[in-house]
Amino acid sequence: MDKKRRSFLKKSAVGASAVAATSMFPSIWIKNSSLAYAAKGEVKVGVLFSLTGTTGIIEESLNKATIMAIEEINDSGGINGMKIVPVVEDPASDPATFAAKARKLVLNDKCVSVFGSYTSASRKAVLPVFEKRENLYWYPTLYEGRECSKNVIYTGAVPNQQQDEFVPWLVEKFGKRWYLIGSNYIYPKEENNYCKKLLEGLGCEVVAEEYVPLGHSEFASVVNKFKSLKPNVIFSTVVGDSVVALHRQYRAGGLDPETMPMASLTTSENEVAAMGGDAAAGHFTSAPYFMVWDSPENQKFVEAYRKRWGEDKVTHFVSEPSYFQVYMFKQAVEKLDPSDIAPDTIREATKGVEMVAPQGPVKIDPATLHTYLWPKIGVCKSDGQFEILQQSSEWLEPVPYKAYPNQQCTEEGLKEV
Amino acid sequence: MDPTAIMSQLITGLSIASILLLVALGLAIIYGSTGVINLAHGEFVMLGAYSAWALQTFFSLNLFQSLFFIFVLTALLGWIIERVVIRHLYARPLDTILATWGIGVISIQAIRLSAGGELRYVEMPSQLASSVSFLGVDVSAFRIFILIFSAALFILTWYLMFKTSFGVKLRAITQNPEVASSFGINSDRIFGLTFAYGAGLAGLAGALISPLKSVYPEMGTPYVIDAFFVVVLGGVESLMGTVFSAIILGELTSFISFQSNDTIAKALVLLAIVILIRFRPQGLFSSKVRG
Amino acid sequence: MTSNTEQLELKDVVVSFNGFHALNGLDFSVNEGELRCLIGPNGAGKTTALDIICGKTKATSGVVKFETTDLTNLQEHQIAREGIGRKFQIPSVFQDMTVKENLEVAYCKNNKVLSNLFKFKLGKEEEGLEKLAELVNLQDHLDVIAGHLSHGQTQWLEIALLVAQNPKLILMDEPTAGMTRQETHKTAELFLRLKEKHTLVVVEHDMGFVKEIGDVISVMHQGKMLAEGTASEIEQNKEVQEAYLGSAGITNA
Amino acid sequence: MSAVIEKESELTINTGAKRFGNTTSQVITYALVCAAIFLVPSIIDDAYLLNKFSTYLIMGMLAIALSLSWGYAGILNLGQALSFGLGSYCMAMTLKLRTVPVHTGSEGLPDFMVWNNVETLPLIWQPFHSFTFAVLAGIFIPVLFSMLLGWFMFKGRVTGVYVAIITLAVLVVVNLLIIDQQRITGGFNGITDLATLEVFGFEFDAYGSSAYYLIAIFLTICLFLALAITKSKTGKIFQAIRDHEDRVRYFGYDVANYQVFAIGASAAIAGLAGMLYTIVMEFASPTFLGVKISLSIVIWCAVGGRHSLLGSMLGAIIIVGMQGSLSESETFLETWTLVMGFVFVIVVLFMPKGLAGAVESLILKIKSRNQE
Repeated sequence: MDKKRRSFLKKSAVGASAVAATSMFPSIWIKNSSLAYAAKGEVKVGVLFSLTGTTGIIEESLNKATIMAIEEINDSGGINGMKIVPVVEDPASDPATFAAKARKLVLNDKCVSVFGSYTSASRKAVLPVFEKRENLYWYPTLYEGRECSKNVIYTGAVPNQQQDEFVPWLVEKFGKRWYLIGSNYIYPKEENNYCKKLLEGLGCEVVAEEYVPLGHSEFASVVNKFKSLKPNVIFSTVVGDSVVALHRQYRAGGLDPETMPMASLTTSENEVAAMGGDAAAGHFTSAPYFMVWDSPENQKFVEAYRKRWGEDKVTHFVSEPSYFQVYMFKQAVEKLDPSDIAPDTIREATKGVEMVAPQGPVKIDPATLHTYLWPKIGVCKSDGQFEILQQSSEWLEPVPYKAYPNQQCTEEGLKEV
Repeated sequence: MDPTAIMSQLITGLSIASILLLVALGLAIIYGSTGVINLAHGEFVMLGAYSAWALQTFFSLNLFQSLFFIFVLTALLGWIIERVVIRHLYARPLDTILATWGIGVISIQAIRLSAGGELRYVEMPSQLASSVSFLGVDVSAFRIFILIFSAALFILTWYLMFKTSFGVKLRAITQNPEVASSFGINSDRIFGLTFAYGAGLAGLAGALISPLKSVYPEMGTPYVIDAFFVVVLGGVESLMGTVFSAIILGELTSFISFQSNDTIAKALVLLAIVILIRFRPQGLFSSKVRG
Repeated sequence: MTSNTEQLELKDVVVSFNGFHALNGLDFSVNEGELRCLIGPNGAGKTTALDIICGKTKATSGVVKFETTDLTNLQEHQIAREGIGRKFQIPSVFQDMTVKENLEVAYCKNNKVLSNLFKFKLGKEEEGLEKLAELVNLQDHLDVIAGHLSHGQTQWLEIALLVAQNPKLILMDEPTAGMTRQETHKTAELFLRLKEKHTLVVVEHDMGFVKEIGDVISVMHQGKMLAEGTASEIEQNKEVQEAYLGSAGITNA
Repeated sequence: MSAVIEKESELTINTGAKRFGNTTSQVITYALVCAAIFLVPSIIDDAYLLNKFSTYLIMGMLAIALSLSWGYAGILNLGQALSFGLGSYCMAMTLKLRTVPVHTGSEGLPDFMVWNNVETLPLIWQPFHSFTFAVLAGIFIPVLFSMLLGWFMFKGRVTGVYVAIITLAVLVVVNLLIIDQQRITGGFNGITDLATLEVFGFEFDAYGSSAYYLIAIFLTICLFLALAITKSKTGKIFQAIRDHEDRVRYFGYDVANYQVFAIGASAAIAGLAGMLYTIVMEFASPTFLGVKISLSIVIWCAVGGRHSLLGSMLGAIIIVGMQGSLSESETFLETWTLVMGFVFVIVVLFMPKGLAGAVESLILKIKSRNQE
C-alpha cells in the first residue's frame, strides 16, 4: 500500500513538474508545423514596440496605430480573405530584449514581416536576425538615414525630407546664428551633420552644438546658454521625455519664441500634449504629418484612432507611418499567390507600392526601400495642435545618403560612386 | 565668465541643488534612521507627480491646492507598504533592496495600466509661470518657489527631528534600539511614521518638479540614483550633510555644464563623488559610519 | 618563564578625538612572558590603550614599541604579523563558519592570496587545530557552526583563534564578560596555561578573576597610568580608591 | 531512558548546527546540474530556443560572478555590468573588424566610423585585428580595471554601501563616456552588424548548438573554478572578511589584497560572460553596462541565494526565464512586470535566504523526518 502510494505520488509529481515546465516554457512543445508562411488562411506578423520602459511613452502609440490598422484590414475582409494575425511582443525599451523578441518573432513564430522600433539602437539590434534569416522589418520612425538594408522597409522620413525645405525657410525668417542641441546618440548627431552642411551653403554660423544625455531633464544651464549666446534659431533634436523638460524650462526661463524659436525634428503632438500648449506655442516642427492635416484620409484616421483608443489620444508623425505601412504590407501581399507569400516576395512586391496615406499619396522607392513623403512645416499653437504653414510642392524623394554624394543606395545594395 | 554669468550659474546651481534636496530629503530620513535602502523612493516621487496630474485632471485642483492631498496620499501609501512589507525586514537591511525594487516595479506597472503609459501634463501655477529678476539675474519664478519650498521643508524636517518628541524617539531608536525599547519607545510605530513621512516628502518632490520636467511611469528611476548619491555623500545620518552635498553637487553641475556640456558635467560630478567618498567614507558631514 | 626583557613599551602616548583626550600621556610597559592585568574605572582608556597597540586607533603623539619594532606607523595586519593578537570585548568570531574553519582562517602562517588559493586540505595543521580546540574544550564541536555556540564557548573560540596565530603578545578585552562563575574559573586556568608561551595583557573588571590570574596589576585613570603593583598593593592604594569612588567600587566596577 | 533522550537531543542540535551537505555532495549536485545543461540541445532542436537558453546561461555566469564577490567576499559590486560590457565590447570589436572588407571596401574601417567621418582606424582598435588579443583583452581589461578600482577603494577601507555607490558611479561614468565617444564606440547604437565567430575553421552560429555548447563549457568551468575558490583557504578568508573584516585584519591578513582578488576574479567571469553574450546577441550595446542589468544581477543573486554559487546561477536562469516566458504569453503581455514585482516581494518575505536557502531547509526537514 505504502509503496503504491509512493509511486503514485511520484507519478503525479512528474506530471506536475511537466505541467509546470509547459506553462513556463510553452514554446518547447510547439514544433515547426510547416515552412509555409501563410497557412490556414492566416498571415502572421510581428508587432514589436516597447510597452514598458523609457521609450514606452511613445512606442505605445505606435503599437496602437499598428494594431488598429490590422483590425481595420481584418474587419474589411483581410488580405484576399486571409486574416492578419499579429503577434505582439514587449521589448521593454531595451536593445537586448528587442533582439531576443525579434528572434522569437522570426524564428519561433515564423512571422512573415515584423512592424516595429522607435530608436535607432533598437533597429540596429534587431537587424542581424532579419538579415541573416532573410526576413522583413517595417520601420515607421524618422531616422538619420545612411542605411541601405534589403531587409527593412523604411516609412519614416530621412534627413533630406525633414530639412531641405525647413532649414532655408528658418534662415530666411529668423536669421543665421544657430544653436544645435540634441540628445547624445546617432540620430541627432547625423541630423546635425546634415544641417551643418545646409547651413554652410547658406552662409550661417553655428554658435554651439551640444548633446545632452538621453533621459536628461535638467536644462537650467542650457537655458542660460541660450540667454547668453542669443541664437536666432535653436535647432532641437532632443528626444523623448527630455523634449518636454526642455520646452517647459525654456518657457519658465522667460525666453521668447518670437525672437529665438526652437525648430525641432522630433517634437510631435505626443510631446506637446505633455508640455502644455503654453510651453509649445510658437515653436516649429518639420514633419510629413501633423494631426490637423486636412484630408479625408486623415479625418478618417484620427476619428478611428480616437474612437478605438480614447478621445484624449493624439496621432503624430510616427504613429501615422505605423498605420499606413500596414496597408502597404496588405497591398504587397495581395499581389502574391498564398503559396508564394514569404518575406523576400513581399519585399519585391512592396517596391513601388503607392497609396493615399493620411499625409497624402506616398510611395516606396524601389531602389532604397525608403518612402516618398510630403514634408510640412508646422508652428505649434497654444491649444496643443500645430498650424501647418507650408507643404512641399511634390512628394519628396528619400535620399538616405544625401550628405555623402559618393555613396548611393541601390537595389543591389550600397554603391561607391 | 562675466559676473552676471557667474551669478546666474550660482543661482542655477542652487536651483538644481534645491531639486536634489527635495528628492533626497525623504530618502535621507528613511535610510539614515531605519537603514532601509529604499529603491522605490523614485516611484514615490513618480506617484506624487501622478497624484498632481490626477487631482488636476479629475478634480480641477491646481498644484497649490493639491500639495496637501498629495502629501497625505503618498504618506499613507508609504505607511501601508511599511506595515505590509518593510516592517519584516529591519533585521536584514540588504534584503530591502530586493523588496523595494519589487515594489517599485509594481508601482510603475500599476500606474501604466491605470493612468496610461504616455507622457502626462501637470500645469504650472500661472502666478509662477513667468520669470522674475532675482539678484540681478532673470530666473524662473517657479524655480525660486521650489528653492524656498525645499528650504522650508528642510527646516520643518530638522525641527521635527531635533525639537519634537517624535524626533528624539526616532534618534534614540537609531542610536540604540535596545535601550530605546527599554524606555518604552514603540519603535514599530515610530518607524512606520518615519517611512510614511519620507514617502510623503518624495510625493511632494514629485508634484513640485512635475511642471518643470516630464511625467511618465519610469520617471523616478534617475531620481533615486541621484538621491542616493546626495545622501551617501552627505553622510547617512546627517541632515545638514544632505543639504551641503546637494549644494555641492548642484553647483558643480551648474558650472561644469555651463562651461562644457551636461554629459561631461554628469561624468565629472560622479567622479567627484567617487573621490570624495574614497577619502571621506563616512560622508562629508558625519562622523559615524553605517556598516 | 617571565624574563626581564621588556617586550612592549608605550611612551607618553596621547590620543585625542575632536579635542577629547582618551589617552593623556600614557606610559606602559610589559615584560616578555608576563600576565598583566589592566584595570581602571569606566572611561579610563583601557580599551583605547589596547586599540593603540594593535593599530585600531592611531596615536596623536607618543611612541609604541614592540620588541625592537616601532608600531606607530604600521597597519593592523602588519602589527599582527609582528606577533600581536587581539581579542575584542564583543566576541567576534565568524558566525557562519564552523569552529574548524574559524581556526583554519585564524591560522595565518601564510597570508598571501595566491598561495592560499591552492590550499584545500589542512594537512599537518589539522592536528594543531584539533589541539587548539582541545585547549578551549571545543574538540567535540569542530563541525558546529560558530553561530550556534553558547556565549562562553564563543569567547573561548575567539581565544583559540588568537592562539592559532601563535602571537608573542595577546591582548584580551574583558574575556570573561557574560561568563558564568564556572566558565570564568575555567578561563582563568586557561590563561595560566597560555602564560607559559605567550605574554598576556588582560583588561578586566572582575577583581576576583584578576586576583586569580594576575601577577602585576596596572591601574589606569583618565588616560594615564595611576598605579602598578600586586593585587593587595593596589587595593590599599589611596589614589586608586579615590579614582574608583565615583563608580561602584573596585570589585564591582 | 535518560541516555536515549540525551542522544536524541544531541542529534537534533547537530542537524541544526552543522553545515548543510559536505563538499562531495556539493560537487555531485553541481555536476548534475551542469550535465543537465549539456543535455538540453539533444532534447531541444530549435534555433530560437537554443539561442534563448544560451543567453540565460550567460546571465547565470553573471550571477556566479556576483555571488563570488558579494555572497562570499561581501563586496556589493553594483558595477558588475561594467566588466560584462567591457568583455562584450572586446569581442564585438574583433568581430567587427572581420566584417570590414565587406562593408567599406579597401579602406578597412568599421561602417559606423565611416558614418562618423573617422579617417583612420583609432589606435585602440588596432590590436583587435588579432582574435587572441581580443579574447585576452575581454578577460584582462575588466580584471585590471576592477582590480584597480578595488585597490583604490579597499586600500582606503571603503566598505558596505559605499562600495556599492562607488562602483555604481564608475559604471555610470564609463557608460556615459562610451555613449559620448560615438566615433570610436558606436555611441548609443553600440557595435552592430558583426561577423560570425569562427575559430580554427569552426563556426559558432548564434542559433546553433555550437554556440550553446561553447557557453555551457565556459559556464561549467567558471562554476567549478568559483567553487574551488570558495573551498580554498582564500575562499574561507573571503567569508571571514565578509563577516568580520577587522577581525581578519588582526590575524595578520592584508584584507585589501583579498578583496582586490575577489573583485578581480568576479570580473574575469563577468568579462568572459560579456564576450559570449556578444557572440549570441550579435551586437554590443552600452545598455550591457547599464545600471539596470547591474541591479538585475543583484536581484538574481538575492532570489537564488547569494551564499550559494549554484543557487545564484539558478536564480538568474529562473528569473530571466520567467521574465521571458511571462512576457511572451499573451495573458501577461501587460502585467508581466507586475507579476515579477510580486515575486520579488514574496521571495524576500518568505525565503530570506533565497531559493538555495529554502531548498536547504526543505532537505533538512525531510532528512529529520526520515530519521524519526
